[in-house]
Amino acid sequence: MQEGLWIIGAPEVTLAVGGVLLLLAESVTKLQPRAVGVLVLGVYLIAGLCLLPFAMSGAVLWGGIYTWDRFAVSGKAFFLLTGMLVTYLSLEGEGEVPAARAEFYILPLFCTAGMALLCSVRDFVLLFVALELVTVTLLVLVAYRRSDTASLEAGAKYLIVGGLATAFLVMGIAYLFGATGSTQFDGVARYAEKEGVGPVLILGLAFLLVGLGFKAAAVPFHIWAPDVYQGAPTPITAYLSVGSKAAGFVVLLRVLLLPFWNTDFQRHWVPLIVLMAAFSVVLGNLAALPQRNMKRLLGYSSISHAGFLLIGLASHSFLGFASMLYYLLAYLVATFTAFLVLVLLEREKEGKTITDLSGLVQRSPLLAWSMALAMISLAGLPPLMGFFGKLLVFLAAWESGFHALVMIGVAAAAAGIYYYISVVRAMFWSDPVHQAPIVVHPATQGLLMALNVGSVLFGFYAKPILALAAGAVSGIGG
Amino acid sequence: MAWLLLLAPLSSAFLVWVALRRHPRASQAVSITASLITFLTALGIALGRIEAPASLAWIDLPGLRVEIGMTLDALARLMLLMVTGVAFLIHVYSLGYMAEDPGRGRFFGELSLFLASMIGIIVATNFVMMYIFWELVGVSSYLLIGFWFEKNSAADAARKAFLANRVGDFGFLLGILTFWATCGTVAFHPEAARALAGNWLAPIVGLLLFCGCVGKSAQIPLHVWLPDAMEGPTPVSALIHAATMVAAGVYMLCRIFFVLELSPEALSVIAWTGGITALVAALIATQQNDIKRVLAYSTMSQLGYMVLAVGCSGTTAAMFHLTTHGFFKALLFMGAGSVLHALHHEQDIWRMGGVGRKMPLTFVTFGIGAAALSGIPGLAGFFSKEEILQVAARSQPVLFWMAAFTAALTAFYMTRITLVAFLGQPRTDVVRHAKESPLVMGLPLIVLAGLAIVAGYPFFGIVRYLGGQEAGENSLLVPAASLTAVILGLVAGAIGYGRASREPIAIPLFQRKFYFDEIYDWTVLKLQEESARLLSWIDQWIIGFVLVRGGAFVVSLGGEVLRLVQAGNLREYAFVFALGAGGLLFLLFGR
Amino acid sequence: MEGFLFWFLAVVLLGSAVAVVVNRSPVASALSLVTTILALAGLFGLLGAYFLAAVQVWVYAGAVMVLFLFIVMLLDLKAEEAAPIRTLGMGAGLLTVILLGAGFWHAIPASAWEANGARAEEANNAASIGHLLFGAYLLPFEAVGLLLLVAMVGVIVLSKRDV
Amino acid sequence: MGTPTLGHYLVLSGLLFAIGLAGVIARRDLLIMYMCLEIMLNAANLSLVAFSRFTQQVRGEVFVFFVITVAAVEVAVGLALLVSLYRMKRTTKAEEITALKF
Repeated sequence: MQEGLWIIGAPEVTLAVGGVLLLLAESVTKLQPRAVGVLVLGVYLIAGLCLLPFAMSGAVLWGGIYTWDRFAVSGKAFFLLTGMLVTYLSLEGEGEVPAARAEFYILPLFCTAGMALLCSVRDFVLLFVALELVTVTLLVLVAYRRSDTASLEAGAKYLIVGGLATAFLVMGIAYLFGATGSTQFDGVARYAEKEGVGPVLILGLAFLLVGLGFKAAAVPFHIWAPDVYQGAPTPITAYLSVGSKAAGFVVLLRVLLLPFWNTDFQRHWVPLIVLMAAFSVVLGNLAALPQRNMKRLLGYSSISHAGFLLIGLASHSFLGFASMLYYLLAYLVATFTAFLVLVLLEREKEGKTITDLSGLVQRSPLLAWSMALAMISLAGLPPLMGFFGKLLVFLAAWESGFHALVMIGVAAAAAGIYYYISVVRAMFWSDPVHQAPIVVHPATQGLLMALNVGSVLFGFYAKPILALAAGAVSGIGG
Repeated sequence: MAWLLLLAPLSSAFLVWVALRRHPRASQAVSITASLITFLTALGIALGRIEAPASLAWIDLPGLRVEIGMTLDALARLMLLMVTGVAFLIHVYSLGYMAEDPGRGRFFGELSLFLASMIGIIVATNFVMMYIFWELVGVSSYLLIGFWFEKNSAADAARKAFLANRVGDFGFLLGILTFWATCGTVAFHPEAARALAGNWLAPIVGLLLFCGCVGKSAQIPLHVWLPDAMEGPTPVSALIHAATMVAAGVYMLCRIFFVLELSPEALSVIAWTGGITALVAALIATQQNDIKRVLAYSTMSQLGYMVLAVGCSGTTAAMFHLTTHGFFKALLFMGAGSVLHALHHEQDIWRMGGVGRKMPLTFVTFGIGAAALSGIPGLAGFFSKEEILQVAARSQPVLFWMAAFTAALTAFYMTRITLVAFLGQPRTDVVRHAKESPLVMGLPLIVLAGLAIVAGYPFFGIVRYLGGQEAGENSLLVPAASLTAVILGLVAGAIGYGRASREPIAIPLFQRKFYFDEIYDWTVLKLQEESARLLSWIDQWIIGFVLVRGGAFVVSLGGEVLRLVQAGNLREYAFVFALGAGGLLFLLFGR
Repeated sequence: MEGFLFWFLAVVLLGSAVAVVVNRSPVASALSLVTTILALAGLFGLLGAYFLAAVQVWVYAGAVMVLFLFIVMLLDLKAEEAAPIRTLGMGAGLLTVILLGAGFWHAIPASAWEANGARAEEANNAASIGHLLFGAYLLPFEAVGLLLLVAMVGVIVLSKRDV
Repeated sequence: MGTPTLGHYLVLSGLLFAIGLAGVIARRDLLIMYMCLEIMLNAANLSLVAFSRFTQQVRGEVFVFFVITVAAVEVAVGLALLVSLYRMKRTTKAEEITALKF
């Protein structure tokens, strides 16, 4: 790729420029918020199209702080998809959003830009700044419904715990810089190769893990997640559970694969990741059992999924990383299906608890079936993507020798089935609490069908996704 | 071409699910066509007209390559033919049986899904592919058993089946993982298992894999789901309990025999599990009054026979019995279904009586099935049971005598239900007004009755197809003992129930099914109580201590602690976060 | 001289930081924080980072802390009641301080205690920072620009009275 | 009192960090908790500047520049949020903002 040409292809640039233009346009011309939302979808599309011609190129730019490889491209595509679905959710759940709504559509553009930037980082300074761009934007979005105390409370909790994570992150970067004299990933890797791994470096690694564990919502840095998920506007909850988590994992992959790939480092971080994974799957699944509030339930479920993703990471093998990426996509599809249904129900002023879902199949079979498929996929039952994701992650971890971890994972997944199935049971086997049938816009019907079919199809026919994932992983390595 | 086997039912299921759920006629047509296509394809394969296709790479990553392909050896071809044939007949039969059910569109869709997953198990070339379809069979049988989900009992039965199977599958998955970790491949290749030969892991792998069979083929102690699964529509009972799902476990054992044969210990555990299951289930069957439950327990007992045969290294005998059993058990279930259809779902045999005169066709075919199951010479069941007894006599004499006794019991309880239900005087008005079922239900009965008669003879060629009998001396003791057993059973049944209008014998232990359900319920209840206590403990102490509400004990520890661990309080959140970070540091530096 | 200044500033720094934590009155806490920041700016100067020391005073003490004080006054926050913060909270806090402090102490390599080496004599501090900022780190710099925009929009969105 | 070494600065910064963390845990007012977060960030900055001097790399100071900016941004947004919260609930005490819980 030509030096400089990347500006055309990079989604972060397109999204940022689009966002600024839309802000200007909206303040000058009094655009309808809905129109802004549709325009935002357009911006995502344009960004995706611009990305296409550069999909196969590779380069390291900006004096080594920014890299463009297949992993970066796949990640950017993933986040574009996430952003697009979030905007669609926001459009569908319009009633939930208060006045000054247009910004509610525009701000996620900047957040997605930050996530896209994170896919390419090769330098700790850039990592920090991009991560903060994501965190601060999400903070504003979480607290967006400022006449709703729950939203504000969620914002306050995100603010404080997020602030803690930031402080640890900065401290970690400080130590890494101090030990190696470089802020670039390969600088750290080179130093560790030459001088060995000293305590300061390990301290830096630990603090970095704290900061990123917060993003990924993994135990023990998970506490904020259920509260914030419950309080935030629903589209933003979806954004947090997919986008923010994926951002955490993308950065974890980048960081653990380049600067910390050294076996001396692995000796330190692999056991930590194993422990975090085990605790996450167990705590997430157990704590979700008694939940009745859907968003909170999905919050705990997302903690458990962080655990499953960490199992893939813990196996620190090619297979593990590739299956982790596959799992992320499976998680995206299922989570967005679930949240889309929730948003549609919220429009009817319900959908907060499992009871609200009772008898959904009689009111709208499509919604009920979509939700059921999403739950089954999250629970990890065949033949949906979620099942293959779990299977692959377990296979990878087993091969790397983490037998106990896999057994804990399998047992936790089995326990998790219980609460997912209780959602399904409410929808199919209980009498409806509300009666009115739900009208679903044809476009949304199409989207739901597409998500459902994708979940089944890419479960059975996993090869292309896996090939993509494998290509992406092979792109990262030093 | 061979891919049609999987594609036809899959696309039928997909089509019904996406578009045709509300159009029962269309979904019936689609689903029956699909099952006909699979049957014809299986026929083509069996006749050698259709070759096995090349495998496709399904997962191709460094370190893990899983192929999706088709094994079409004799074992698979026989099983395919039997499964698709019976499934096709069941589809046709369902046209009549489900004619008035408003949800039959969905029913046929689920049947197609089930058929597809079953075929997947049969043709699987490796453990991963088998596991995927294995789980899929579990899910689709869950859907089918719970088809009438409005009934609470059906929903409960479906859940029970699902849970029991999950327990088995957990072991199965661990077995697969261990196999993969030791052998480095997941393919079904005898050479692949070489790494296991002489390895101390061999019996463990074998037994873990056997766990899957215990769940699916309803062996003790995971059998409890099978009788309850009778809550599903009768064609489902026929499909699940006769030819397919429960047989999948036995088929799997035969398929992975190259692993099992590496460890004699595992084999003898398998043989004993099978023998005990056969005996216990037969004992229970003698005292059940629900016609479908009797059949369910008899299925369990026959499956025990097959597992016993595998445990005695008699895979041919097991597959032979599996096939003939598939025919006559499907026949029996459909016959029973035909009776239930006519009697408005009356299932108690003591409230029938004299059905034979009202429904001659059903009676004759059911009688043939019962005779075949009892092992009356000349019918299919006799030949295949004989094989199993021979195998058992050669390697496990104790089990042979148990099996022979079971054979007597089998003849006894089959005589019992035939006599009580079909002969004598009608005991209720419903029976007096019963009419023969429609021809669409009758035809499959006739076809299966024919098969139940001829399938066992050497000229039918099942054994030859499987590559001949296991080598070994056939002792004369076996036919003598089994004939005596059958005659004893028949006579005892005839004497006990020839003129009875009430149950003459009452053995509570058998009636209550050896109290398995009670024991499990009690255990589960205890478990639930304990886990509820554990959960509330976690809730109170771990979660409560760390981030949620305090309980009374917190008060006793002091109001100060209580204030520290307030619900939803950010301060504790920060504290937990810091503890987490401290924990990381401790793990890194404390060692 | 450097040694004396260091110890003086360190004591002020830690003392005022502790004061932020233990003061009951929010105003007093905020003022202690200003002191902390000023002491830190002094340490920056001691380390030769004059430009950063200036930025610290301007941005932190000048802008951020004034904002804090302003909000404290605006919300008219009352002093916290004595009991809870004095005992258990403090206990947990103290524990954290000790644990983390010990961790840091343990992690710092012995070589760090000898490293009183020469100052980075890249004579003009501000100039070299500027060069890096608009050279190697131009991309993060632009991203921070975007972040400021987001913050601006965010503040408006979060605090503007309903229209 | 000899010349302070890198170790002195690091311990100082570590203590400052821990004090900040302790403050976040111990204080009940969100605003004060937030001030303590600022202390933690400043502790990190001190480490960075010290490292920057002793490794002769200006890059650390550039990073401090970024950290200060980002901190200012977070303060602006965070305070706006807290003001909105105060408007709705008339409090910024952590234990009175506990509607969302297990």
